[in-house]
Amino acid sequence: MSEPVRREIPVTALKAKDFKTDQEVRWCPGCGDYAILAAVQGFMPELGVPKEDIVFVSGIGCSSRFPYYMNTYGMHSIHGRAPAIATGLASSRPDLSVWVVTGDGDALSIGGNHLMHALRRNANLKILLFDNRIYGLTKGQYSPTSEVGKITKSTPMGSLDSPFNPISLAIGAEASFVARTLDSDRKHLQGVLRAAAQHEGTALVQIYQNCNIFNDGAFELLKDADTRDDWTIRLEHGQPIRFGRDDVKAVVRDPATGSIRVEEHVAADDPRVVVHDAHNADPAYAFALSRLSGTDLRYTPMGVFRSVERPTYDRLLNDQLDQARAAAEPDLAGLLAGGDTWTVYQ
Amino acid sequence: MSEPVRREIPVTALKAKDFKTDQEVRWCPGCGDYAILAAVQGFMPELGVPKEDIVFVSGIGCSSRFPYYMNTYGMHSIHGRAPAIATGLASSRPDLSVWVVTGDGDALSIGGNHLMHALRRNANLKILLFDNRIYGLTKGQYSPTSEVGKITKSTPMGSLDSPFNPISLAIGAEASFVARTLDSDRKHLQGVLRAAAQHEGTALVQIYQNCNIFNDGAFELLKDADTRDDWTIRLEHGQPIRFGRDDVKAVVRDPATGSIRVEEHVAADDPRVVVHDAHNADPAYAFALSRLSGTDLRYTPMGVFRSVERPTYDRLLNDQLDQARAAAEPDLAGLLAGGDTWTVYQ
Amino acid sequence: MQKEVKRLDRVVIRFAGDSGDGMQLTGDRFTAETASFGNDLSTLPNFPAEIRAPAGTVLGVSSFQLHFADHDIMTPGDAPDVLVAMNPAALRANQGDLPAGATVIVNTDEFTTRSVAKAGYASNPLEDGSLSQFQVQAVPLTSTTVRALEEFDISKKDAERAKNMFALGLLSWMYNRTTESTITFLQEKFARKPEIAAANVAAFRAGYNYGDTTEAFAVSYEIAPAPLPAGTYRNISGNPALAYGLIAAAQRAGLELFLGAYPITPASDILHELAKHKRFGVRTFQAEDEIAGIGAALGASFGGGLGVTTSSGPGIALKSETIGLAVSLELPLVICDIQRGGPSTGLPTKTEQSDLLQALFGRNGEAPVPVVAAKSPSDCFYAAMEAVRIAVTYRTPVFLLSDGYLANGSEPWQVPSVDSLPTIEPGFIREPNGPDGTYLPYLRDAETLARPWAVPGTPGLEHRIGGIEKADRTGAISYDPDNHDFMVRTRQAKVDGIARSLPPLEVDDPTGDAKVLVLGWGSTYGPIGAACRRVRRAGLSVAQAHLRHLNPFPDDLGEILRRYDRVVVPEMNLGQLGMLLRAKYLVDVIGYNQVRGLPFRAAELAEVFKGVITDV
Amino acid sequence: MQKEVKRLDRVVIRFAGDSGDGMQLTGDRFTAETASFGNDLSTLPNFPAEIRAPAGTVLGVSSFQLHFADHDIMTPGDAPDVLVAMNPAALRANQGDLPAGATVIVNTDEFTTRSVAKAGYASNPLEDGSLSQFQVQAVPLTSTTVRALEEFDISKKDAERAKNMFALGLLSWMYNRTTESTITFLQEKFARKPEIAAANVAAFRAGYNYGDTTEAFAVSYEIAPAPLPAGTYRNISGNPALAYGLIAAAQRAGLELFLGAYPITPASDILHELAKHKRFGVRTFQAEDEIAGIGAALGASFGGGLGVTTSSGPGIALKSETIGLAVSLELPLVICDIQRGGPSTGLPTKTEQSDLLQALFGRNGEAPVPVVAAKSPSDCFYAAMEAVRIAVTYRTPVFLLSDGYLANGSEPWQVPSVDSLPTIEPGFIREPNGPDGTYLPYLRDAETLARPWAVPGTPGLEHRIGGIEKADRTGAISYDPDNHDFMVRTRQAKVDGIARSLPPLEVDDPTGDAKVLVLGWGSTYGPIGAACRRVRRAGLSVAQAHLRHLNPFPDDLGEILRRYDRVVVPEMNLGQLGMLLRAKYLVDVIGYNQVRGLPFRAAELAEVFKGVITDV
Ligand SMILES: Cc1ncc(C[n+]2csc(CCOP(=O)(O)OP(=O)(O)O)c2C)c(N)n1
Ligand SMILES: Cc1ncc(C[n+]2csc(CCOP(=O)(O)OP(=O)(O)O)c2C)c(N)n1
Ligand code: SF4
Ligand code: SF4
Ligand SMILES: [Mg+2]
Ligand SMILES: [Mg+2]
Repeated sequence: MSEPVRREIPVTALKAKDFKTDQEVRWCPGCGDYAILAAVQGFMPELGVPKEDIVFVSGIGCSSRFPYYMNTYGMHSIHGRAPAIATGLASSRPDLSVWVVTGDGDALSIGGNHLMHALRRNANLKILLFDNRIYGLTKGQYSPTSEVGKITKSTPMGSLDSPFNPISLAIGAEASFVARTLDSDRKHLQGVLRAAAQHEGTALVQIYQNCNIFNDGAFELLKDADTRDDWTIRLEHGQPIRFGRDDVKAVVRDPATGSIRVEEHVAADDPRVVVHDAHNADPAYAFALSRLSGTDLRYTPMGVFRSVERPTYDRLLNDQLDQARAAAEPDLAGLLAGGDTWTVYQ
Repeated sequence: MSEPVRREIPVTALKAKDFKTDQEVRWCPGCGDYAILAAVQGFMPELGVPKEDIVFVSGIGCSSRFPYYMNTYGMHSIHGRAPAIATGLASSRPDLSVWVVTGDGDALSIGGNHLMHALRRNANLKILLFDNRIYGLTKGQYSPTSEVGKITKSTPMGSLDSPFNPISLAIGAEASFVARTLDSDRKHLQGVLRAAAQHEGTALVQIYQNCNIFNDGAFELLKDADTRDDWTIRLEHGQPIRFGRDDVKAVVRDPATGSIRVEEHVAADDPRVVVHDAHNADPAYAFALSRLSGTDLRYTPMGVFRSVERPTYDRLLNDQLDQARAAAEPDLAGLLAGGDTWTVYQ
Repeated sequence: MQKEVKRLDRVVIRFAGDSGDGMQLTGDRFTAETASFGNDLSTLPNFPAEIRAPAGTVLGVSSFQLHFADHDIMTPGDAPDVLVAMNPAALRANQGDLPAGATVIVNTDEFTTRSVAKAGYASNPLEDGSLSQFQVQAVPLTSTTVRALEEFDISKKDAERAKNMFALGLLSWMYNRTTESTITFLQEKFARKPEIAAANVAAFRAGYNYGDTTEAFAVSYEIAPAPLPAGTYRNISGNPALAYGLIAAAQRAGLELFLGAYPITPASDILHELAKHKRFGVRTFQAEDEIAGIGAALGASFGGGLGVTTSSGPGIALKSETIGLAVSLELPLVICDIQRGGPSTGLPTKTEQSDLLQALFGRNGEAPVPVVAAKSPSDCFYAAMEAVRIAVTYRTPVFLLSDGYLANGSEPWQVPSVDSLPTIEPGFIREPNGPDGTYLPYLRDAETLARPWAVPGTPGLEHRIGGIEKADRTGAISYDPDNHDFMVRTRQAKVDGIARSLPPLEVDDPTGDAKVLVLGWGSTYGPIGAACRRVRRAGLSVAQAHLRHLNPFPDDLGEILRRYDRVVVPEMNLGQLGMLLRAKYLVDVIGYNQVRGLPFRAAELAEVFKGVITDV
Repeated sequence: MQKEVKRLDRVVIRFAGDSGDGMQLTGDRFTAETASFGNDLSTLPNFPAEIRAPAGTVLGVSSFQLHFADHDIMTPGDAPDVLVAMNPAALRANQGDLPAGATVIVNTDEFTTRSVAKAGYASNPLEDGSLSQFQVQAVPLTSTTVRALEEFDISKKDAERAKNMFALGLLSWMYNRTTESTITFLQEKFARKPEIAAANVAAFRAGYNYGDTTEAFAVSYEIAPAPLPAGTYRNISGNPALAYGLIAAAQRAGLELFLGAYPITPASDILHELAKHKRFGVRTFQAEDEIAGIGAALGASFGGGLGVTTSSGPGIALKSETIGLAVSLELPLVICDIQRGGPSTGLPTKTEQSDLLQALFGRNGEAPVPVVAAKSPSDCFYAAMEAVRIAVTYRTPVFLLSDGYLANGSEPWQVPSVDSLPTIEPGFIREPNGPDGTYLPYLRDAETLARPWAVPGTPGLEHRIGGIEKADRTGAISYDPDNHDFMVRTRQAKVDGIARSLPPLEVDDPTGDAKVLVLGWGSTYGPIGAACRRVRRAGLSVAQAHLRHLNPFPDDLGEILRRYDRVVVPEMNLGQLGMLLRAKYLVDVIGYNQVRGLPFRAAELAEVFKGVITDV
């Protein structure tokens, strides 16, 4: 393994612009990816990690061009495989900060299996899933997050298959950290990035992202000043889940069935109001939260659904190496001559 | 499409032995697969479908040899791909009864993505997942359902990654039918097969199966007469979930947190006891049930976790074909000469 | 003002502008007008990989080239006679392709200092004399259009957008095209926005009149219709032609088509096209990935359908393992590879022929798969039918190779009558074929070596198949060494035997005295053919042959190769067909290879051929 | 009783029994005894695909063949001189391989009417005279063992199980093997069950004594040690040798090895072996599938590790797309393909060489990958080191081909001293290499054309790479036609240039007058070599050469091929190397091909070679 010379400049001196590259950004004008890029570049200095210790790995898709625009190490790999590639990198180089950028097609269609396994494995990866509910790069086919009945080039009579709820799916796959945020809400986005970065293990961040060419306005309900407060459920750990204008709406638990749902006009002291617990060991809680919203986005929880501690794959793996080394020094000659040997003399 | 001549013999006359083939069964003596095979062959006549309309498709693994032993149409395909192949078959031939046989490696490791997508798509497939928590055919490496720390040939210092809970995973993937049963409990197994067969859509049945060569006794806790009643939670729709000797244990809901858990010595009339509702539209309920057991099998729910109605992919697809045909007859000449044409005269 | 009309025999026009300028649409419309006028034609679109590359940059330039003539032509033309440049970047990106004397129509409105700089020019090319070898027609396209649309109640942006229709009108005047079809088209396209429709029609007309009235445009041109065989024609590009070929073949076989596909450039349009034709019993399944796409198609074939999967290079690589399964199962399956620049993600929007060896060898074990290639956009139709014939008759997966150039390029196609299309016999088996009423799924047809196809639902023929080696006849699992050797050779013999069903290879050797044969495959047909014509016009003899079948080769190929002193094999790869020919026939073929993501230029090929001929 | 001792120069013994009879262990022990005695040897295990195939059936038979000699030998032997058959099925499955006069030691206890029938015999072969051409030694192995163990406190089943040790004891007596190592081995193996250990030792001794005292065994044999070069030896099979080679190469390069793999027969044991050696900085990652396995390995290489992935045919097919990415990224990566019978699932436990063309061409686009093959079990060590050298030096994925026969077969290996192993220089770049302190990730080394390897964590060298075509030097995305052509040719030139680092091909032509060259690759080395010896012993001349490098070929190969009147290329496929040679050198090589899932028999090859030689 290389032992690179550490750079002298103090890391704190980094600015957002240090993370820009000389590459012309090639998304469509108005694409939500721009906002995410700016938010991520703005957040990076806070990470407190030297640029050279950061790696962005992506698959293929509009979103997956992301690494070209980050002045860190980066790999624009192949469709769906970024979580696998990043797992190899992160588990052999636990000193790095490894980020994956992917899309709803990249992560959930062709790459679904790698994502799922990355989540259960829990290597130290931060996965940013740009969910525009469409295949952007290939010009507008429906994706595994598109709503049923979606009319696209490949589904002229409407799509037939129920979409995934990426949050539910991730929780079902034993994810230790799952969050959702929005391209246009820079502050919220950066807050979620912060939480993800602090989490040790695989963090999945679903970012609703507008594709203004092929699926424009998909998340308008959560963006439009007239509607967003009515439909966005902000999750904050330790806080009662209240929202809407004047916080009149709340997520309440039905004491009879135990299920949770949204109610309007909930009294301030209603004991049924759920207090958000992102650290709840039982994933059933976060799962229930994830079911509050359907594809119509009505009542969409935003923020960190779940963040629990679990040993990370990279750490466990490197511990085994240390343990093995502690038991005995590597001895190549001994290895080669191991087992039954015999000697032939001249 | 072929229009085969229908057979004259009444279907009801079929016996278990009609489903046996002349192939020598080649599992290790004592393997749990034998019991499953017998149970399936015993169940088939009940299905009320002529043999020639039944297809078994499998991947690769010990379990995936299953089709050779069923005197129906069958395909022993390649590792992990059976759900995809079966989807093509089921959605182009909705008249058939299509069954998938797979293993924990086949379905959840290499084939995880196809499984997940089959579940959300909901074509009319019955997927039998023989879960022995090990790779049998390749001689004993750990699988995605093996408990953490498992020592196998590929993990001499113990496995590192948290396993999937296949029931949780399936529910996270929008499954419309999910159940669990046990190789050695023929009656229960057949009951679950019955429910799966009756379900329209993709049904996932996890079958705990003993691999007596590489993971012997993995499910002993649920089989041993001394322990099984203590640890098995039988799920029956509409019934309070009580179990244990004299039904003293029960699954209760904590009115404060809404979460469910097992309690011992629960009074017969305790209102906190959960009444099983497999048809609950909210998957959060079935998900919570799936979390009652960990890999140690203590308090393992068995039976149908979830069974809800949802349009099936094959039906929707064929409806679109009908709709298109109803709008206009197929006209090949018209298709070829469609769009702008011009004529050149002699 | 009475203007001069000049006759020409052929013209190559290239429309170029920003991705957002609607150049593809403009080109399509000009093509439609030209087609209905009766010229022979050939087109070549060219667009950036980005959905909307940054406006005003060279990378964002999208272009459409059209070659049309009063005689039959084979390529979209090496170099444009006329370039329409909607902005400085479009000029800069295409300038290098222009021969001296070419006409350049530039939209002067866009030549601001900023735009000129953004395109990477140091100074304004309209002013610095750098275009002196061209005939520059400076037209303020944007402002003239906006002025022409003043009375319409549309936004300035919409008015500016109509400048492509203005340009189209101008060119329509220049080349005496008919205008009705474009007017109808615009009215239909914008049926829901009548104001926009009217504005676009007005812009189109304004452009036409601009040509008619402006002094700068002193001459218009007439290109007489080409004397094509009588019949009904349409213009068609390769992807829809391929889709139609599949549908037609399925219909003529009485099979329902099942497409399992995952979107990928440049193959996605086949999925899009087939998705429209459900009434033909076509099921399209957008799978979670390429492996599921081919898997589902194979499942459908097992069920008695016609399984098809479409992709491009990287997706085909993913299908490798399942193709091997299909070889072992011996079920019909058509695998369409619309090739693009490789390796890896490569050049997704560019053309290349570099998947031939992948098609032949890209899977484990001895797993022979027949390979068929299309040679022109409309030929994709017939190539698809041939692929289906082989797949169904021989119960085998078949590769159908097309490429980015064929996929997007277009040419007139004489629409065949349905009755003239061959029928295909699936020959499902319905009765036991073995002793004592048993079914032997691997009992072969003596002539084709095909195994029977027994479909679920057929009583008495229940059977199991799989990817483990199977015993001859019974299909039961067999580890027997001799059986394995036999089955490996039998599968090979089955594929080799397809050659017996092929017509002799056509060799075009008009003078009969050629010493040099040019042999190609796939989309190089046009440029090679055009180059051979040039060579012949120069008084030299050259023979041309083109392979539809890459595996197996036609039986007479070896004999044909040996007839010539030299065999030249031009390919858009590093010599893949060349390798196969050398290996099989031990003939020292001469490869001419370019891997530039673009079709060959006929002129360049002609020079190469001449070089070889004079060298003999 | 003083018994006769006969000298032999070589013997081939085959142990055969039910899968549960412990034949592999028995064979391993006999091999260990033989190795430590100093004979040269070669082994060939053979087992059913099932984990535990049905007891007593021919399908369930597992066998182990050992060839040992007082001189150096090259194969496990064509046919056994001695067969130990633990039951009727074992006899039936192997009988056909026996030459007349062979010795057959049968376990008579198992020849019950039922077992005889189950094995598929119509009548008891011990009684119906059908074994008359063999020397049958009928021994009631089971009952004698049980009787010998009466005093032990173990179950009847355990006692019966020890019959393999009885058989081993008997054979050890017959061939005057040393017994200590087996006794020590048994004591260690059953350390936790001392009673079982003692019983097995007792059974082993009882077998030895049985030979010593029973009249039927009148003769024992002595095979003198082979005069091998001085040194320390161990017996090794291909998979561990390959694993050691990777570890050694990583150590000699100062790199940490990362294996990303998914289990598959016959490659899994490399994963198992490497998993044991974490102290060497070896990380093993059992991935969710083959694609993740290679992806993770590539990720590790990007991080400055030595990425390795192991699989067999079907798994390699799945890796195709990612191999293409590795070609484009130009990062070191070793892809080990332990070939098995194909196509598709094929014959998982059998050997074959049919993935050569997949290794060369199994991915989209022009994506050249160097290919290295091992020729014998111990050679897997050196082949692995060579693969790593190429991967690291040239920054490229490299194929390392082994097969089922090498993986499981074994032979003595002279353990090399660590210092004698070559070192490998990863040459990480640590400073900017471009103008103004920039980093040019595709600026190439003038000699190797390798690009620099800048590892995350190195300040100032931050850069981005990907699978889209890259501009020369800068690595930025480029759609430029000429750049693409250049890069395609450069990647090819880089791989071709590896030939400059290769030693001349060794040709073994002892008399110097051979007219026929036999050229092979991979695991056919042993049988071809043995066959050539036979040919020479018969007084004919033949030259032999064997390729370690299949891509690129050594520079002198063409010249060597042309030196001979005939070139014979034996392969366990339908002629894959043959095709490559014909294509590249236009030499009409003669293929000798078998696809039986088994290694060639030397005798058969010798006849083929003689035929060609006398035909010249
Ligand atoms: C193996 C392979 N299959 C298909 C493609 C084509 N392809 C590229 S991106 C993409 C989907 C993009 O959708 P998404 O991941 O949602 O990203 P977006 O463009 O919307 O950001 C597809 C199908 C490919 N590049 N490689
Ligand atoms: C592409 C491919 N990769 C790997 C294998 C090897 N393989 C066969 S079965 C199997 C796993 C078997 O485990 P599981 O699915 O749990 O089935 P079981 O044998 O336990 O019933 C593996 C890794 C294969 N046949 N094909
Ligand atoms: S196609 Fe959509 S996702 Fe892609 S760059 Fe354009 S706007 Fe963004
Ligand atoms: S290895 Fe295990 S799962 Fe496979 S047949 Fe044997 S007992 Fe059954
Ligand atoms: Mg998307
Ligand atoms: Mg298993």
